Amino acid sequence: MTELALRRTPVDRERLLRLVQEYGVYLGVAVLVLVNTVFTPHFVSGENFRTQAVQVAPVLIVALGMALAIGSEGVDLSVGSVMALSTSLISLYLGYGPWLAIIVAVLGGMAVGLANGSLIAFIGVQPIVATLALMVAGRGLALVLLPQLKDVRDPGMATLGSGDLLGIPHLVLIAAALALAVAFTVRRTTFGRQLLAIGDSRPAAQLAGLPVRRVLILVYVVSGALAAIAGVLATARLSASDPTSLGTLMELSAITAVVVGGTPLSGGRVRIGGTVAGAVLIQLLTATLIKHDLPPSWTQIAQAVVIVAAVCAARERGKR
Amino acid sequence: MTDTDSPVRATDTARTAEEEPLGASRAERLSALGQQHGALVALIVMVLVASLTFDSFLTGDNLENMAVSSAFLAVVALGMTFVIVTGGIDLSVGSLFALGGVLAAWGSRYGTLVALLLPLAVCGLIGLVNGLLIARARLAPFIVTLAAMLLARGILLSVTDEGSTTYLVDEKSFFAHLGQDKLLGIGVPVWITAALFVLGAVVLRRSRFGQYVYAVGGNEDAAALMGAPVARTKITVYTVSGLCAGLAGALNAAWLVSGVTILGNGMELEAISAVVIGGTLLTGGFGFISGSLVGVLLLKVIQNVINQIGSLDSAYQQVVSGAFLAVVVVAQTWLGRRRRAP
Amino acid sequence: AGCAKSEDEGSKDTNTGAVGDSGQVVATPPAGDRKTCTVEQFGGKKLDLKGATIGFSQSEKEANPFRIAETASIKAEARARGLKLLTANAQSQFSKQISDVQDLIARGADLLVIAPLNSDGWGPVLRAASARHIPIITIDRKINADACKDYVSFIGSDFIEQGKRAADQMIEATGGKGEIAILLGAPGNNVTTERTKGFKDRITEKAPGLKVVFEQTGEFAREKGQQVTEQLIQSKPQITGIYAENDEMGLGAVNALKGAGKQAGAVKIVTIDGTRNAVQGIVDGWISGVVESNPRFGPLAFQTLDTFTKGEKVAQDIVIQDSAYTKANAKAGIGKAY
Amino acid sequence: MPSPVLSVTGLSKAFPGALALDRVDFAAHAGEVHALIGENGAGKSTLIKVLTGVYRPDSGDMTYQGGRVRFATPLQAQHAGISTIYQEVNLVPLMSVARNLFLGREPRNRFGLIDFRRMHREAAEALRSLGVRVDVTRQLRSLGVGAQQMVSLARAVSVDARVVVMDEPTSSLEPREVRTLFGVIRMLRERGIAVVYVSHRLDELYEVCDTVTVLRDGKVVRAGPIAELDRLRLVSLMLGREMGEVRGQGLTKFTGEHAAGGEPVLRAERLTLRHTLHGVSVDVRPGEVVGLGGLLGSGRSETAKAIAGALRPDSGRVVVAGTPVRTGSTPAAVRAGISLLPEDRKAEGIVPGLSVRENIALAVLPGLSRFGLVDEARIDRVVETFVKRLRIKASSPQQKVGELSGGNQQKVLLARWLAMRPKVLLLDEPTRGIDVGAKAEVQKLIDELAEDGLGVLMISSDVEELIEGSDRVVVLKDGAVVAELTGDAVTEDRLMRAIAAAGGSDDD
Ligand SMILES: Nc1ncnc2c1ncn2[C@@H]1O[C@H](COP(=O)(O)OP(=O)(O)OP(=O)(O)O)[C@@H](O)[C@H]1O
Ligand SMILES: Nc1ncnc2c1ncn2[C@@H]1O[C@H](COP(=O)(O)OP(=O)(O)OP(=O)(O)O)[C@@H](O)[C@H]1O
Ligand SMILES: [Mg+2]
Ligand SMILES: [Mg+2]
Repeated sequence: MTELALRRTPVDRERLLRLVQEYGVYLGVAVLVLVNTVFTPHFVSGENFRTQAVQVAPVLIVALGMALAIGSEGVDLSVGSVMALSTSLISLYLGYGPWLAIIVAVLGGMAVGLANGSLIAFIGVQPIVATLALMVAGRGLALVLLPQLKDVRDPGMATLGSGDLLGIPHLVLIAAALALAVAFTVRRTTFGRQLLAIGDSRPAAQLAGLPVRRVLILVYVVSGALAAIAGVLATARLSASDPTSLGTLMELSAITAVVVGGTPLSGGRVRIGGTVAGAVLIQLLTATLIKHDLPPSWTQIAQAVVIVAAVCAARERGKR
Repeated sequence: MTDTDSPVRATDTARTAEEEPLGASRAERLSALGQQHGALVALIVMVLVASLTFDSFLTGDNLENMAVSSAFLAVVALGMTFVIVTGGIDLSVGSLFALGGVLAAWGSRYGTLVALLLPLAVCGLIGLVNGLLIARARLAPFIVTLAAMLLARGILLSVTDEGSTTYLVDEKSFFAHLGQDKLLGIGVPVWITAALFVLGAVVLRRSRFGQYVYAVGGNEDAAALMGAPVARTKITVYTVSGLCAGLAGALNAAWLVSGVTILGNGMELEAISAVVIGGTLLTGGFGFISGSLVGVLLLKVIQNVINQIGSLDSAYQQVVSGAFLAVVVVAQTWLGRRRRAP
Repeated sequence: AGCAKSEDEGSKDTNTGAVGDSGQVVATPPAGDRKTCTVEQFGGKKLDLKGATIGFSQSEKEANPFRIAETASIKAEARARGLKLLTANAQSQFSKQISDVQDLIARGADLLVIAPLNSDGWGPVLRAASARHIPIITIDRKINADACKDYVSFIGSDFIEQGKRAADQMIEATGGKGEIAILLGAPGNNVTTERTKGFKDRITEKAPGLKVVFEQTGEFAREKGQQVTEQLIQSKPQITGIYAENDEMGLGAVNALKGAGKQAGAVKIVTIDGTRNAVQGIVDGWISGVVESNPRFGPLAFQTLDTFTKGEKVAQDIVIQDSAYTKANAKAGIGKAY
Repeated sequence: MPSPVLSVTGLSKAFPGALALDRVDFAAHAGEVHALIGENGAGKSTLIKVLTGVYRPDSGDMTYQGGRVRFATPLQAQHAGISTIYQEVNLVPLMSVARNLFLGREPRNRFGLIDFRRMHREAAEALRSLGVRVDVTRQLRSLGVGAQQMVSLARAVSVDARVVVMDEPTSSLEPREVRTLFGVIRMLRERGIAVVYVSHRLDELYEVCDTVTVLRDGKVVRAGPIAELDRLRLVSLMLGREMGEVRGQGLTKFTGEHAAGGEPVLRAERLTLRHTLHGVSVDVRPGEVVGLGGLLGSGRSETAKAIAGALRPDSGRVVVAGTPVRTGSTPAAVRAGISLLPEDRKAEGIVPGLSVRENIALAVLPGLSRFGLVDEARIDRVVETFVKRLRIKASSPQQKVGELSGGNQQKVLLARWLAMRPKVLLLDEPTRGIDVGAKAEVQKLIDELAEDGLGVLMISSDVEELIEGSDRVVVLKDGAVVAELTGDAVTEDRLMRAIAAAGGSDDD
């Protein structure tokens, strides 16, 4: 054992840094799991993993859309409001059956995405302001549609929210499927490649004849749809439509997950695996702090520290 | 020119300002003016419409109220303008504003100096750390200041016993007077704000540091190659933004005579909106201090008008403000784009 | 003072404070024993409420049952009395509420009814109002200022008292033994602080066998309440009771318990507010008790203003008597819950 | 020989995947114009960036004015008296011309505030002395690339410098401005300033330089007086090939005439764009290379961009092979078979964060995909073909394009378009910043493409290239066609006269 360690070549600092940069977020998740395994009672249990997975699912789904927006050198601040809109629409249309309600909700999210995308692609408004405007207006709209919390008592929605398939909750299955789909889209489709090129250098992509507008609009439509799906799932889980508080600050959680996962905010690169890990990291961190009953001030400070540490590890090092 | 074999000749391309093809530069200037003063025009129109529609709008009281309550956001937006002109963003200002207020109220028991210096020191320090992480460790401003926002909230909660303690300012202290007294009928915070804006405008337009701020925002690499102290400039703007937020919080605490713990949520977005409405480009390199002031006032007047209408449901209010923001940025972007066309 | 005439359909007045009365009942001892306020003391002028303009500043969006009922009650009473009412909503932003009230004053409000978002920080508003001798009544939350000088009176519940009564219910439900958790409201909020204080004080005092082992914020929202409870029941499966500082979080906790496959009543839940959903929760057996926080301020507030403007005495602190729902009266009272 | 003002010994600098400088020795003397030459990617720009504090060297010593130094930032180098024009125009587009010129050394009044009136006056003077008359309060971005380059030059020479470094300053200058530049260089030499000059245009080197250092693959292969080396020798040193081989290939690769015929493959008709183009019409037949000549700012780039859909003309049409193309849409133009190699490679051409492979496959991607799914194997084949054919120098197809040298970036862009098999190729300064070897290859490629029946529209500030490469030259002035040279009339003399006449017609 010692001999082996001695014979090993000295660790190449550069390579180690690169590894940390690439896999730091996974490492972070591993460390948190380890710490909890040792210090948190009842942590290693199927029930607990299930809870964490179910809680992280909506955030993750939103983060997937956010990753695309960020990859295109944009950002989507309207996701939280889209969730609210989606929950309002569900309640309004539930009378026609859960499927129709879900379809309407997702269409609603796509409509907001279309508005975002049009402002960004056709008018050239900065993504952060365009989506800020829809963030404000979207929640207002959600409350206009459904002025107060309303219980959702629908067996279909209930199954969606708390049922499972082969022991895996529906929510988790859906989130996993969406993550795979988005990862596949980024890696293997023309749309994915074009999105990255646009995110890296929009003028160059434009002059190379890429359908920049179409791609950008699609990005925000997808992000809107994903946020709406997250809204549907959150509604199903809560068995209530709560347009006031559903999805508040979701945009920040999603951005954090994406960035902590190693996707640079400057666009041109999307890491879906990292995004999943980023979302899980934040979830585990919150869970740890709650389980140990630490005061809210700690939670905020710990989150700040973890975010900075993760981003620091994942950053591209200067070339000097 | 000492060289003789290159007779300098004014050819068609070498045009003096007067010989400029008029259309080009006039259109360019016009839309520059549009972008610069679009918000001002909107403000004037709003004020005109409002004063014709509501008798209670153009009263001294109402104007004074609006001035004082915009003052705090304006100071925050002032710092934000510097940050945005460098192409950055500062999401921590809302939390720093709240933290500044709490610290000022807590510190006011040890005198006005502490009440002012403590929030400035703490918020300035957080701003400095933001700047260091952004400029030296090259982390994205969005994420660094997002973390700072959480951090500041966390500190606020821990100094107020998880938010259960509200520190009060002694009504008779000099510090409280700073927030409440009037000078020539206008509140002291308004005067302070005005002074800061004049100072800020001079610094941004007329100082070398200001030039660096524009250069860093316009093209960071080029600025570095031209010898601009990029890192130092960035660190400075984030520190300034932190200081502004802290100061605004302190003044607000003096005005409210207490360190209210629930302030500042969403203030960063308000400040960003104001700056953008004022014509500053979020991409950096272009913007005005005066525009941000106009942006703040415009937001305030809109809110006031919505209140004057009175019958608007709170949900509709949000729809209206969102739509308004969209209209303004669309108009602005449209003007900006026309100008960018070759 | 006395009992306000309820405007609600078919409700009959009872002075017992029992469930079934949807209007507010004053809980404090008779007028003789407490501080009062008159127009002369306040330094204002008598006026006829009939021709007056009343400004109402609401703190949060009318999106939860409490705020909806509160605003509706004020509006209905103003309409019933034929008064001119100006309204504003601060949408949970304190700075906005300050501007809102100033705007109301600028728009010519003669009297103000304020539902404050926060107890502190009212300096600017009070200065502006007192300069014009505008009487202020605050409802549901108190302002930290001098009654009858800065404002006239406060009408509302005693949050500390609510916490204490919740503790009583918890003690009864759990038999005074076991480990309990608190789902706190939004941090930095006086309601949170006071409901926590009252609850803990009473527990320490009356039931040393009960231990508070977990306190996390659910931010007054159902979803947060559910998420926190899910974490709680895994790390502390032995928990016997959950005190939720509002109904929404309590209902979130119910969701979490259901999701974890617990039986109704396995974990005792006590909440505050008295919304219909929570009372239904008692009927269904998931919730053990709900302390009411009555939002129907309209009748009492306007009656107080009427009395005050006529020049008569009004109490500075008009603490209303909140009823409570338990297994015994839930079924009967559900129709009256808001 | 006096000791050099600036010298380095044993300087090395490695990038991940590339040893850019390998124990380089270099010395610049006062009053000397020192040429630094080498192939694309030889390490010239890297050397300059190390000298001026942009990059930190891995090893090596640097001596400046007799003392050992190491600059940590460009600012330090600047303060020490080394002023630099970097290869890519590096100014701040949103700031005014004057502010760019004076950034960091603005004239200030006694309150420490910037004295704008003085600054504008001095800026205008500085530019006028270089033959550029612009309103110095205009935003820099409203100027063409050439004029921007002149602003960089003005900035570099207006400080009190001991060493002036110029990395390919002429790449976007027109002949008249090149003359002005040479005037400036001679003046600097007379003042005893050391000038380090990088260029791929050999004629220029012989005209202004005294000494030369030749870099190849990061190593110095030759240093000495330029007079001792003839062109052929210089090229063979740069390329690392035998003299005979180089001679056999010749220096310019254009063969001249092409058998162009038939209907025009591209017809641009009366293109009009507010303030820049006034009814420009250009035809290109299959197999024909049409040159687009004119002064800076005459609207050549705009013409090309309007044809390629990157600018939406106010009126006029573009017809490709008889079918009108929707204007103002690059995807439509690309679908119709139009490809544009843009002038500003860094900002509009490459996608720096993506790999060589992705960059080459970028435009052709839909063609290499099925049902929106990318066919990796086909991409690999296409990329391999073009990396070989254009001899793109990269550590692997996975290397980020942003890390390549300028010339190789240009080749990647060419590959991107050739993979599209376009009908019409619009080339805006195709050999700008490309070394002689690569330049010859690119030129040969253009020739071959024309012979294969492609229509080529070529913009070039290099008059020689324009004359030798084009079958026909259309001369623009102020956004309008003023002359067209065909057949035997395509000579340097006639072109210069056409341009000059156009320019002089309304001279004051
Ligand atoms: N930032 C960087 N990261 C990685 N590799 C780099 C970087 N900059 C330059 N290189 C590599 O270093 C080598 C030298 O590049 P350099 O830009 O100095 O060439 P050059 O001689 O200036 O070429 P050109 O004539 O095309 O401008 C090239 O192989 C290039 O790929
Ligand atoms: N020397 C100059 N003086 C003043 N303005 C100039 C000068 N050079 C360019 N411009 C401005 O820049 C604009 C665009 O120039 P640009 O360089 O794109 O033209 P161009 O004909 O395409 O030249 P090139 O092909 O060399 O780039 C012109 O409309 C003109 O207003
Ligand atoms: Mg180079
Ligand atoms: Mg050009």
